[in-house]
Amino acid sequence: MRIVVQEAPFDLGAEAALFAKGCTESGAIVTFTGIVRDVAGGLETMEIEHYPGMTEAALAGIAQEAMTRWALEDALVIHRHGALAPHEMIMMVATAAPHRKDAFEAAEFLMDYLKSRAPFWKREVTSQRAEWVAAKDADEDALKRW
Amino acid sequence: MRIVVQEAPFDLGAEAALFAKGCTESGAIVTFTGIVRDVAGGLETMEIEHYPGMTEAALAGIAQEAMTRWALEDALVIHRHGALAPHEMIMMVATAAPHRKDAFEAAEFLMDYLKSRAPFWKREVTSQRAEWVAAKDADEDALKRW
Amino acid sequence: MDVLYFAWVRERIGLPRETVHSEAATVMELVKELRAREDRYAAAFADVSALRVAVDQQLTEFDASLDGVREVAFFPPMTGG
Amino acid sequence: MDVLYFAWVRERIGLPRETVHSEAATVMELVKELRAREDRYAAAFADVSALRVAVDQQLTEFDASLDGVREVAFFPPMTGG
Repeated sequence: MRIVVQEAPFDLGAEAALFAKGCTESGAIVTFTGIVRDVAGGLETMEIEHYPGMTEAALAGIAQEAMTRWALEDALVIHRHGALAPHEMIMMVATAAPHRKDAFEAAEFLMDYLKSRAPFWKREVTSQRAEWVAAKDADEDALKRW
Repeated sequence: MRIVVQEAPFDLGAEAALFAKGCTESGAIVTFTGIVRDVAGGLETMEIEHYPGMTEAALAGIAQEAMTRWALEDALVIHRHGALAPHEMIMMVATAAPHRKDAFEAAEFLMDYLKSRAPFWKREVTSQRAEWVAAKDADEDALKRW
Repeated sequence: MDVLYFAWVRERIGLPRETVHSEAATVMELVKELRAREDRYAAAFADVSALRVAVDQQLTEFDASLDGVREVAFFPPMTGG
Repeated sequence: MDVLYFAWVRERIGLPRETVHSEAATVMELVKELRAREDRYAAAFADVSALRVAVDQQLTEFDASLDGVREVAFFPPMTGG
């Protein structure tokens, strides 16, 4: 289980390959990658604030919970903070399991929890204004299925 | 949309990175990778037979259906055939969408259909015997949710 | 028309592909003709519920018409992924 | 104890962290003490249903005890991923 919180970009290809290489018992590997979208147009940077110390602990707790609930061989969480440009990768998770159902469900669980239970806050900065991204009811609701 | 059917190994890292690079409108990228497992012990090779011509058409049809049902920016399917050793990667799918729910669901849909509707047949070869892998009822049942 | 066999159907019949001259109107009629040929065909086609069929590279049912068809393939349930 | 603020809570109060001497027994009592300090605190803590709280880096509720606690953090609902 590897948890990485960093400002620097990460390399999806290298991380996915490294994760897969470490998994010798699995038949299924799922990765999810989150990318900065310029939804409204004019986005200059997506600033991501976090709570150093708690962030790592919260991510490790969520990943440990996933390892316990599903038959996973391994799990990976990488999440960036700081100022990101549109199209930059924000974060990724990866799960490895004997069967595809476990790998998919655990990856979705990680994403749902990470969205609403890990201490990150996004702020969208355009040339006109800077605005904190509001939490979505749908994201909170997504937790109910687990 | 890219469909690849090949005997040669593929590079998960390179494919994931290339796929992500081509997606400029997406906030979510999901990949699934299937790996040869030695479940019973003693597996020497996993032979994968396919139906040249129909295979490519079936995979393209399944990927097109995913593009139609979900708001995907792109989809990728790579599937190998021939003789594979344990721990080799058999196949991968990737999906890119504005939102994570679409990317996850479409990737699971691709996998469920690809398991039971693309003309591939697996044979497990040990030093003792060679046996065709039986289709699982669970895989056929998995199609019902879509 | 060309008739193709895959996986254990191919092994049981002993060849991957053959040209068949048939007046069969449906897949099931073709199956009955093939069964009548030799024991190995009878064995391969003994239980069609264990088989799948593609007509001109499209999955279909055993009651499908063979009108104008160039290629029929028989095989067990698929196990990709 | 250390009190931390993140995102718009930090902006509204105007600082990321401060040391607070308080006898408050629960998070909610601490919130009431902070609200009474200045308008910017009153504004930040006007509606606690819009806030989340972590005590010693664990998410918790506003009725949580502050007994032996070293660090309390206030922030809006999280928006990671």
